[in-house]
Amino acid sequence: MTTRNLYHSKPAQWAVYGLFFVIIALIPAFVSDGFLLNQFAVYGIYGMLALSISLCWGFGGILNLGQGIAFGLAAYGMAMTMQMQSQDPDSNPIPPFMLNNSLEHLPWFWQPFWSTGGGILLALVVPTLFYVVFGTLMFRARVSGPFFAIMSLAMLSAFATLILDMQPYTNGANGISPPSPLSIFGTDIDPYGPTAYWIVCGGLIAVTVGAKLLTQSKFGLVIQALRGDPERVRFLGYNVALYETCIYAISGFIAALAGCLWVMLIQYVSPAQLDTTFSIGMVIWAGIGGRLSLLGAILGAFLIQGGQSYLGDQFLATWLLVLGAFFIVVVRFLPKGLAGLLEKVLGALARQPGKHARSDLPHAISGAPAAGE
Amino acid sequence: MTSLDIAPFANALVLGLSIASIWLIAAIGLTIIYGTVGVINMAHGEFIMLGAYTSYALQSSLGLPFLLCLPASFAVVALVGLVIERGLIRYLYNRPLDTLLATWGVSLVLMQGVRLIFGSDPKYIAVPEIFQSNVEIGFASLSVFRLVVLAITALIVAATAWLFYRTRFGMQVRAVMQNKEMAASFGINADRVYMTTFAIGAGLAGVAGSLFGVLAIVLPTMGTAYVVQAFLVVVVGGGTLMGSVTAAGLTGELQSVFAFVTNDTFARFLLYVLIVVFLRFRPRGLFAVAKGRR
Amino acid sequence: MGVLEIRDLHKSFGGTKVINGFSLDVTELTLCCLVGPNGAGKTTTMDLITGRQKPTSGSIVLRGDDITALSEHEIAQRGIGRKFQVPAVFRELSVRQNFEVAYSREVNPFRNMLRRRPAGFSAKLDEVATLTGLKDRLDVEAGFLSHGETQWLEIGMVLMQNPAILLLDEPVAGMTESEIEKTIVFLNELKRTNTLIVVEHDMGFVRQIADVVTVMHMGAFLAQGKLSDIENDPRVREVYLGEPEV
Amino acid sequence: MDLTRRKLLKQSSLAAAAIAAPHLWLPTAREAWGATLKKGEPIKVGLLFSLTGQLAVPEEDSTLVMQYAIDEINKNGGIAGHPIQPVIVDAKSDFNVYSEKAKELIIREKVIALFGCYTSASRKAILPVVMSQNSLLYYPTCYEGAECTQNTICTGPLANQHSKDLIPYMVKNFGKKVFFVGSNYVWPKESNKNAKIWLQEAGGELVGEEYIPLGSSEFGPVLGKIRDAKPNFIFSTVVGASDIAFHKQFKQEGFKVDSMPIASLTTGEIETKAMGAEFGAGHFLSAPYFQSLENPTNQKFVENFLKSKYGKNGSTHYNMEETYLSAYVFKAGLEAALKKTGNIEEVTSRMIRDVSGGVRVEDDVSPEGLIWIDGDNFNSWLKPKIGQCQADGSFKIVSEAKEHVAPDPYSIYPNAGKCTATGLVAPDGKSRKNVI
Repeated sequence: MTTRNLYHSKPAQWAVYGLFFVIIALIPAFVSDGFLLNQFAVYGIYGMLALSISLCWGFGGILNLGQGIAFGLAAYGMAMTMQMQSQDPDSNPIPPFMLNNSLEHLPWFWQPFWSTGGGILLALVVPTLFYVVFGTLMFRARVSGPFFAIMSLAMLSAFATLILDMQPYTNGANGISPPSPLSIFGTDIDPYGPTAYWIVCGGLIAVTVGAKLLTQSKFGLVIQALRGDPERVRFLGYNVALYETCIYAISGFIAALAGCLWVMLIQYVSPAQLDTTFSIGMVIWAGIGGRLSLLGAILGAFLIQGGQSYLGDQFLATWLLVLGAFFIVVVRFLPKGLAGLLEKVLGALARQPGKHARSDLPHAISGAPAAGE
Repeated sequence: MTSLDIAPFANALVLGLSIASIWLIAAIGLTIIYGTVGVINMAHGEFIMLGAYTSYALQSSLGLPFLLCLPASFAVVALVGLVIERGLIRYLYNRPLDTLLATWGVSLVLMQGVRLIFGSDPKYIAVPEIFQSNVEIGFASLSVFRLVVLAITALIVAATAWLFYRTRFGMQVRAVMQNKEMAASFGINADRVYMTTFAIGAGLAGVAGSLFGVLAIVLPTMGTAYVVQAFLVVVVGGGTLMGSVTAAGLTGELQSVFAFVTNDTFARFLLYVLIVVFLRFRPRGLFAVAKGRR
Repeated sequence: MGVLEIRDLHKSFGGTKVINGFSLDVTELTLCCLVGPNGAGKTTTMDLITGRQKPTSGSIVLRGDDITALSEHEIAQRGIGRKFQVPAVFRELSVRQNFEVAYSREVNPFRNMLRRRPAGFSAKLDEVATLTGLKDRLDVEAGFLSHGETQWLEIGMVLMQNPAILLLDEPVAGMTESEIEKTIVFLNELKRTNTLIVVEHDMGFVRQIADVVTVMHMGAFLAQGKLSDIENDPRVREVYLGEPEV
Repeated sequence: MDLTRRKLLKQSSLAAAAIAAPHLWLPTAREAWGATLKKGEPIKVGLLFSLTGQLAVPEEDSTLVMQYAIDEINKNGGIAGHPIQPVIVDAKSDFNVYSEKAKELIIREKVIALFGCYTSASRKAILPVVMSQNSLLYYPTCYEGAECTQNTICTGPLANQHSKDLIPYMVKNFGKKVFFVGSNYVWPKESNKNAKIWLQEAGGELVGEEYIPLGSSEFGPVLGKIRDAKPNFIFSTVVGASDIAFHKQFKQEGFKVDSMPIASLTTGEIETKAMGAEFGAGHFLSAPYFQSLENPTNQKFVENFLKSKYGKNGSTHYNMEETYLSAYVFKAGLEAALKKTGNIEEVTSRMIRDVSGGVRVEDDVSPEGLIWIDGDNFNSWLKPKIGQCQADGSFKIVSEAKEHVAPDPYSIYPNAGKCTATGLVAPDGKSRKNVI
C-alpha cells in the first residue's frame, strides 16, 4: 500500500477538509471590511450550491440543470419570512407589494410565514418535498441522463414563469426585498457583519461534513454504482428510483438551505434566481472544480465567482468568452475537473521510481476515484 | 370570451399551426443531431442566433436579398457546426452528459463572440414588402410571413425526410444508428456520417435563425428564447423526425389554445407541466429512437 | 414441486410471439441448463424471471409466491440473482467496492446512509474473493480487469447477493480454456448450496455441469431430462442437435 | 441619526464575538455609515449600470450620458470647486451582480451617491443595501411608484404622470375602444391601473388586457385577440426586445397604423431605430423628452452630446435625458447641502437627499424644460409630451402638458397612505420608513 495515491487516502482527505474549514473560519479575523465579508459569505453559498450539484451529478450521475428550483423557492420562503418580520399583524398586516396588487388579506399559503421558525422550516421543507415528488415521478419512469437534464431545465422554466405570473403573491419580476435584516431571537443579523458570515460558514462546514460522510457510507457507494450501471444495481436488489430520489432530494435540501442563507445576506429574491443561466452556472462551478470531489466543487465555485468579480472587470466583455472556453477545455481534457488534475499529479508522484512501482497493477495507482473522492 | 362564436377559436387553431411550425423549424436541426448523433446540443440556440446574424450581415454589407440569405445562413452555420464537431464534439461521443456541458460552453463563447463583433444592440433584417401583409382564409387571418415560415418548414421537413429515408446517405445514417460496428464492416464511415449530420443540423438552425430574425429581433441572446421549446419538442417527440413533427404540432396547438383561454404566461406553465406528466408515462417520447439492448 | 415454477408464459413484442406457452419447474439444489437454438427465447425467459420484462400472460412462482408482477429489485431481494451475458460490473469502482455494493442484505437507503460496512461483510468478502480468485485484486478498479476476471467478478457479485437461485447467462463466453475448467469446478461446487439456471451454447460445457437440461424451441418447452436422454430425443435432434453442433 | 440601529448592530457582532472566540480581535461594528467628502478631494459617485448582457442596450447609453454630464459639470468648475469622480462598474445584466456591485460602491468605495439601474427588479435588488447603509440612489428612469424610501431620488416619470395626457389624447383622436398590451411584470400592470383611471375620465372603454412573458417574441395569440376585440387604438407597455417583435408582427399581421395605432410608454428613438422606422412610423409615445424637442437647451444638448466621445450611438432618448438630469439634480442637492452646513466634510448622502426636496433643474440646463424634485416623495415634477413617430424614425411632438404634473407614488392606493420625506404615513397616522 505504500504506493497508493495520496489523493485517495481518507486521512489525507479529511486533513485537507479540516484545513479548509479552519481557513474559512478564520477569515473574519483578517477581514474587517463589511463588503468583503459579505462577499465571502456569498461565495460560501455558491460553494454549497456547487457541492449540492457534485452530490447528485458527480456522485449520483443525475445531471440537474434545475437546481435553481430549490434555491429559488427557498429564497422566496426566506424573503417572505423576513418581510413578515417587518410587518405587524394588527396595524400593517400585509406586505406593501400585495397591497399594491389589490390583495386585502394575506393569502393562506403565506400565513405560516408570520412565524420566523415556521417560515424557515417551510422554506426548507417545501422545495425538498417538491424534489421528492418530481424525482419520484421522473426516476420511477426511468427518465435519466440528458432527458432528465432537459426536464429539470423545463421545470425550472415553468417555476420561473409561474412566479412571474403570480404577481399578487410574489411581486412578479420585481421580486421581494425585505426592508430590514433577518432578526433571530431579537437580534438583527447584520448581513455585513461577522455573525452572518459565521452562520454561512457553519452551514457550509456542516453540509460538507454531512455530504462527505454520506458519500463514504454504503448509501454513497450504491449511488456511485448506479451512476455507472443502474440496471446492475437494480438486479442486486436495490430500489434504484428510491436511491436516486433520495440523493436528488438531499441535494435539493442543501440548495434550499443555500437559498435561505443567501436571502439573509442579500435581502432580496426575484425570478432571476430561477434563471437557467444561474442553474447551469452551478454545474459549471462543479464541473470545473471537479464533480467527483466535494471540496473541488466548492473551490470551483470560489474560483469562478471570484474570477467573475475580480477578473471580470478587467476583461469586461471577454469574461464570458474566457469562461466558456475554459469550461470547454475542462470538459474536453479534464472530465474530473481541477480536482481530477490533482489526482493525476499525485498519482504520477506515487509512481516515482524507487518506491516499488507495482507495474503489474497500474490500476491500483491510477486509482479508484469512487471511494468518496 | 364567453360567446359561442367559433371563429376566434378556429383562428387560435390556425395560429397554433403557425406556432407549431416555428417551434418545429427551431427543433428540426436539434432533432436530427440528437436522433443520429445522440448529442444534446445546448449551443443550438446560438446556432439559430448565428443564422440570424449571418443574414443580417450579408444583407447590410452586401445587400443580399432576403431569400438568398436563407441558403447562405445554412451554409455559414453548417460550416461553424462542422468546425465545432471536428474540433470538440467528436471527442465526446461516448460521454453524452459531457457533450451537453461542452456545448453549453460553446454557446457562451458564440454568444459573447457575436456580442463583441456586433454589439449588444438589436439588429433588424429587412424582408420584401410582399411579406408584410396578411391574408384572410375564410374566418382565419394569418400574416404572409407566417405562411412563408410554414411553407419553408414543410419544405425542410420534406427535404430532411427525403435525405434520411430515400438516399444512400440516409441509409448510411440509419445503419450507423442501428449498429456502428456492423456499419463500419460494410465500409460506412460513421465518423463522416456524424460530421455531416451535425453540420446539416447546425445549418438548419441557421435557416430558422434567419426567419426568426424577421419575426422578432436579432440579438446575441435571441437563441435562448427558442431553445427550451426546441428541446421540449425533441424530448416529447423522442428524437425522430416524425416524433418532432407530431410533438411540435401538439405543443404548438396546445400553447395557442391555452393562450386563447388563459394568457400567454400561464399557457406556457401549463404546457411545461403537461409535458412532465406526459414523460412520466412515455419517458422515451412519442416515437423513440431504437436503442440497442444489453 | 420445484423452487421456481414457470406456468404457461407468453410474451410478444408487437405481433411477434417470442415466448409461447413456456412452462418449467426448477428443483431445489440442481443445476438446470437452458439450451436451444438462437432465437429460442432463452434470454427473454431470463428477463421475464428477473422482472426486466413483463410477460403478456402466464405466471412465475417462487417458493409458492407469485412474483410475476414484482419489479426487478423486489425479485432480486427475494433471492434471484442474475449474471448478464455481457458482464455488467461497476467499472469505476474497485473490486472490493463492487462486492460491497453486491452485498445487499440491507437495501433501505436511509439505513444505508448511517452505516459503512454491514455485519458479516468481511467474512463473506473473504469467502467470495477466494472462491473467485480475486483476492489479490480487491483494490483494482474494475474497469482494468481482464475479460475473464470481469466474468468472475460478476459471478462473485451475484454470490455476494447470496441468492437462492442464480441465473447465469453464458457464463464462460470469452473465457480461456483454463478459466472454463475453473468455472466447471466452481459451478459443481456451487450447486451443492444453490439452485442454478444456466443458459449456454457450449454443449461440452453443459455436459460437465448440468443436472437437468431443458430445451427451448420457438419460445416453448421442447424437452427436459438428463443430457444423454436429450441427446437421444428425436425432436431435439431435429430442431437443435440435428444441426451442425453434434 | 439612527443610533438604536447602530447599537443593535454593535451588540449582535459583539454577541457573535463572545460565542466564537475569547479574543476581541474581531471587527466590531463598522465605522460610521455612509460616505463623507473631503476638502480638496474629488466627489466620488458610483455608476451602476450594465455594460454587458441584455440590459446593456439601454444601460450602456446611461453610463455614457452620465460620463458626459459629469465631464460637463467638471468643465464648468465642478461642484463648489470639487470635481466629480465617477466609479464605473459593470452589473453584467445580472441581479446578483447589481447587489454585489452596489455593496462594493457603497461600503468599499464609499461613494456619496449611486446613479443606476434601469429595471425595477435591479432597483429592488440594491435597495436593501442602499437603505441599510443610508446611502443615496438616483434612479433615472420611469417606474411604477408605490415605494416610499428615504434614500432615493427619481428623475423619470411615475406611472401617475406618464400616461395622464396620452390616454385622453388617443381617445379624442382615434376613438373610445382601447386594448392594453403589456409585458408580464409589475410596471406595465401598475401603469395600466393608472391608465384605466384616465380612460374612465376620458369616457373610453377597455376592450381587452393582455400580458405576455418578458422577452417573448410570439405575439400571434395576442394579436389574434386584438383582431377580435377591434379596438380603436392599442396602449402598450411592452418593453425591450418584445416591444420590437410586437411592432414588427403588428405590421406583418396586416394591422394598419392609421386605423389602430399603438400608444406606447417606451417605444422611443432607439427602439424605433432597432426595429426599422417603417415599423415604428405612425405610432405614438408619451415621454417627458424627445430628441426633436425644439428648445435651445435641447438643441445644444443633442449637438454637443452627439459630437462628444460619448455620443457614438447617434441619438438621444428619454431615458438618457432623465439620466443626464439626475447628475444636475445631484449637483443642485449637494450645493443645497453645502449652503446648509458650510463644510463639505459634514455632508452625508442622507443630508443631500433631505435637502433635495424642491431643488430645480432650470430651462437653461434641462433639455426637457424645467423640472423640480418633490419635497415629499422625491420624484420629479415634469411635463409629459406626446410624440408621433415619423417615417424617418424621428418624433413629431403633437401635444405637451400645459402644467407640470405632480408625482404621486401612491395615487391609486390612497389606503396605503401618503409618502412624506420621513416615511409613508398611513391613514391612521402611523409613519413607516423605507416602504418598498
